[in-house]
Amino acid sequence: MDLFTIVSLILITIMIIAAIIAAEIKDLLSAAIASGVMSLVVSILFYMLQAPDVAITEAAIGAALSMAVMIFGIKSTKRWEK
Amino acid sequence: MDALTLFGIFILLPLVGALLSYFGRKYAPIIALIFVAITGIFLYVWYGNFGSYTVDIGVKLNLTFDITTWFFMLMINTVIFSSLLFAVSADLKNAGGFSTLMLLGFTGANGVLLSRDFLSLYLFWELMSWSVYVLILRTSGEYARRYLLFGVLSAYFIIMGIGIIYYYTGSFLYEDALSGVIPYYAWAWILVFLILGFGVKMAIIPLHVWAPYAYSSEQPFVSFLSGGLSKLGTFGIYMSMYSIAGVGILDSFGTFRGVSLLGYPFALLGAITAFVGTILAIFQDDIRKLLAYSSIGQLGYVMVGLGLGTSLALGGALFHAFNHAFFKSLLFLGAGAVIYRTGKYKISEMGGLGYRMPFTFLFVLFAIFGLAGIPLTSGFISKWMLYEAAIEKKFVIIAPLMLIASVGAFLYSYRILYGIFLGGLKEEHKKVKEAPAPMLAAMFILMLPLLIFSIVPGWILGWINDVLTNTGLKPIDYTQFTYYSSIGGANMATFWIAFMVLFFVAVAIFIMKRARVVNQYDNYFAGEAPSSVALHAAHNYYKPLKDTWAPMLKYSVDRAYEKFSKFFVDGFYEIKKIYTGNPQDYAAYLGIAFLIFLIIGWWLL
Amino acid sequence: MIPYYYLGSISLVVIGIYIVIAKKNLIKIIIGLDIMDTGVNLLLISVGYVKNATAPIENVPGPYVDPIPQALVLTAIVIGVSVMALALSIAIGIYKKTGTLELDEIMGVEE
Amino acid sequence: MKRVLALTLAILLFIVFAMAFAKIPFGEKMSNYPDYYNPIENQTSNMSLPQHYLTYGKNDTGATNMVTAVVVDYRGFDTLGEVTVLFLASTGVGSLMYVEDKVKRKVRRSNAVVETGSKLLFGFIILFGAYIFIHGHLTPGGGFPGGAVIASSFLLLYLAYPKFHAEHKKLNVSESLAGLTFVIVGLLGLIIAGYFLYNFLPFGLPTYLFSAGVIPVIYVAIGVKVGSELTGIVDAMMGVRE
Repeated sequence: MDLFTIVSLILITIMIIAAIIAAEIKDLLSAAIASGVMSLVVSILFYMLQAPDVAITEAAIGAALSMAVMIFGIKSTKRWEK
Repeated sequence: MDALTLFGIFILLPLVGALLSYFGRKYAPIIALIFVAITGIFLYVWYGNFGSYTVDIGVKLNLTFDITTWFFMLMINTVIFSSLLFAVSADLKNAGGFSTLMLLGFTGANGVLLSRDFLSLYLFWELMSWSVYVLILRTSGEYARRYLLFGVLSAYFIIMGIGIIYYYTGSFLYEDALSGVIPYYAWAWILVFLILGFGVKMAIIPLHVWAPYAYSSEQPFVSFLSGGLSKLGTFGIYMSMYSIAGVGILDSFGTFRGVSLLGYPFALLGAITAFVGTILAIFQDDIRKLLAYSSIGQLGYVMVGLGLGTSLALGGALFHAFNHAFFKSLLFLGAGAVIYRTGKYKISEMGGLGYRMPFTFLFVLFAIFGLAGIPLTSGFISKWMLYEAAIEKKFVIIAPLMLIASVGAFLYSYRILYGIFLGGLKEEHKKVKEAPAPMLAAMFILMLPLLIFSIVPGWILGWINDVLTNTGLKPIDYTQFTYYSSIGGANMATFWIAFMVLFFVAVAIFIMKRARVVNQYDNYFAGEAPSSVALHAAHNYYKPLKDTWAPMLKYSVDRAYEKFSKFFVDGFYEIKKIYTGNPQDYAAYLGIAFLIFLIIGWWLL
Repeated sequence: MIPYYYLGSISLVVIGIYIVIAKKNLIKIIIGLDIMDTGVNLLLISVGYVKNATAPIENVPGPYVDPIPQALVLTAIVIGVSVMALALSIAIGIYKKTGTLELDEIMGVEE
Repeated sequence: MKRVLALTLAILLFIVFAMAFAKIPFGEKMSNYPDYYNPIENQTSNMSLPQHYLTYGKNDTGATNMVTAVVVDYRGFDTLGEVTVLFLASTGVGSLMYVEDKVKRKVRRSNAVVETGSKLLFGFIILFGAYIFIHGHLTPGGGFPGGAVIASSFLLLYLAYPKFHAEHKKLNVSESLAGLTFVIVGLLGLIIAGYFLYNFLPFGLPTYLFSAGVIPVIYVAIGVKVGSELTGIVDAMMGVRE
């Protein structure tokens, strides 16, 4: 087991946990932030998979813009899921 | 005559006529009539100029003009001419559209007959089929849908047959299909598909369901459809079985008493069609439906001849098709004239019209003689040829079925005669006038050949002989008044002399006052009739016979199709319930579909 | 043995499908779609990966990873966020009309 | 009930997907095709598409970054379509979020540290974004990431200054100009060489800034376009504030 594998496994675990949190949490704001965390982790994974272009894009969009847009959306509607 | 002239006269000219007559308003049928007449004249002039042609108008159209084409075009031309003549005074709504569509159908029919490759055959077939669809649509959408369903089925069958031929030869030309590339087991599929496809137009059972409805639309059109266009089915089957495949290939499937095993089932189907069509025709009260079932039955005879495939049978089939074109169009036109004058469709609501419309009565009488195969009319000879062809081969199912059907034809013919033209005249029909002159002229044109060819069948047998030899079959043995077969034949001259003698004897007896005129009141009610009751017994006309047949009549192809369709409709209503309107359900379906596809894919790999 | 990258991206996709089918909140569904999108992107990139290879930039020598999935994903991410914004704005519009984000309540209001 | 069904479906799908993808190798060398005739190189070859791009990409396009070569040159027309999708999405957001009666929401002012910091950072982030898309053909990055970075710099301003408002007119102008540049460059290629988006400028030396013909031009246009569109989306989603 080399470093690549270990780091990948850790990051993938974090990513899946973030996705599950985003799926199950009743607070939509937290869900949006969890999905942002997931995107950030995925952008690191992209970098590890030798795709720097995609990593930059994902970091800028998935982690910042997408989350921001989602939060604005939640702000103008409701925060809590029933 | 070159290829372009041929194409121009028989295809382009009717198309131009179709375009022009659309703007003709009331006079549209007359304009159409002129164009049909021009084609007819050229058809007459060009008899004998036979050969194959290729027209290059961007696409290559391979045309052939031979005696078979000519023979069928003669029928269709005459029938459409008289139909349009009838339509001149029929006060149709939107006569322009009617004439246009009739001419389009005529163009399609000409194209089907003239074409020498399957592609143009199919294209013209569709042109014909769709114009018929729109013509039926003028009367009723329901009828048109029924026709459309079977028309599309027919097109599918034909294109499947053509596709198999193309798969083996890589060409659409008829000659290439002849070249022997296609193995005989493929021919079985090709022929079955083509015969079923063309058989839809001939309305053989169980593909006849559209016919009673389609034949209930406007009379002049129905006359053309039954008399003219249904012959295209005959032509198609004749061409595909004997001209393209040939007797050699048909016999390679094995023979049964000298008849190909592929042809025999279709002959049997034809006999059953003749029988069932006749039985159903007997019990119809609607004159249009009666004639429709009669038409189905008569084309069953033709199918028998086509299936048997001996020279005598084929000659009989072509002759009967020829006769049917005339007498059935005449009957439809006669019925149309009666309907035009009275506005009624039911036989039981008419009666006694023979006194008011004597000429119509006369023409219809002759047509009925031909239809029933009474000796003296050409219908007798053609039917006799078919019987002899079946008896010659000792087919103990086909021949009796045809004979019984012939008796049945008497029964329904009598129903037409009695129910419409004889019996007591109804009060409201007292002022009915004779049909207008164009209608009478149209019927007269159709009646003449029936008389002429009954005395001298030799003329038409000559053409039929040419058709048979052109296809490569043995000719029939005939003279001007007689034809011979291995078990007899028929001599029309003898019949005519016998008829003349008997006729004059009857006239002599009549003149000598031996015949006593019986008052109708005595006849019906033993001299005690209440004056208010119309003396007409057409209601429940063949009730005892119908009661006898009742157990059989409950089986119906119509109802079988309806049950079949109801099954699907109910099934689809069940399936419709899965559309709940909730997008999440659709997402779930998508997931399930994914699951199924992946499992199938994983299993396949 | 299934590579762990594939497992991770498949589980993202499956979590997204689960959210879309099971959750009733519109914004939650949009988050689910976003998660699915990310999973598919990760899957594409990991399919194109080659061991001990470098990014397809020719200043560096050596074997390169597959550039085509990267080119695909590059545009897919940008389009993904804009489509998500479109979906969100539709959800906001629905909220303004019906006062709720729960799918079953919206369907009830519509009827 | 529905939850259980969905969970079952999800687990089943997971198993089936996993079974399907277990057959695809991970991290192995790109495999060769059987020999086929390649009409462009006029020789038989057994290269798969990515191998072809990696082998001939530098000569074909002059770009060093192969991802850029694929996005802008080989698949330039697709990119035009994708930019159009982006444009349509941002237009849709704008029109859906448009409100007739502008109800202004009160937003709390953020503290001085954030304001000053964002002022300071804004320029650097913009510069970084511009760097990314100008050097798209040489280094990792390009129009799409660069545009996203520029949009995120504007997002910073939106977060720090409640009253900040990007002017729609300016956004529209920059976006339209960028789109126009893309199309005009494509049409010029059509006029000059007969192919839409033909790379008609000289390639220059590889690894230099002015190289790879029209690729930098188009990528700058894409960067500006993506940046302004994403800023527009953020602006629309923010709503009207006070």
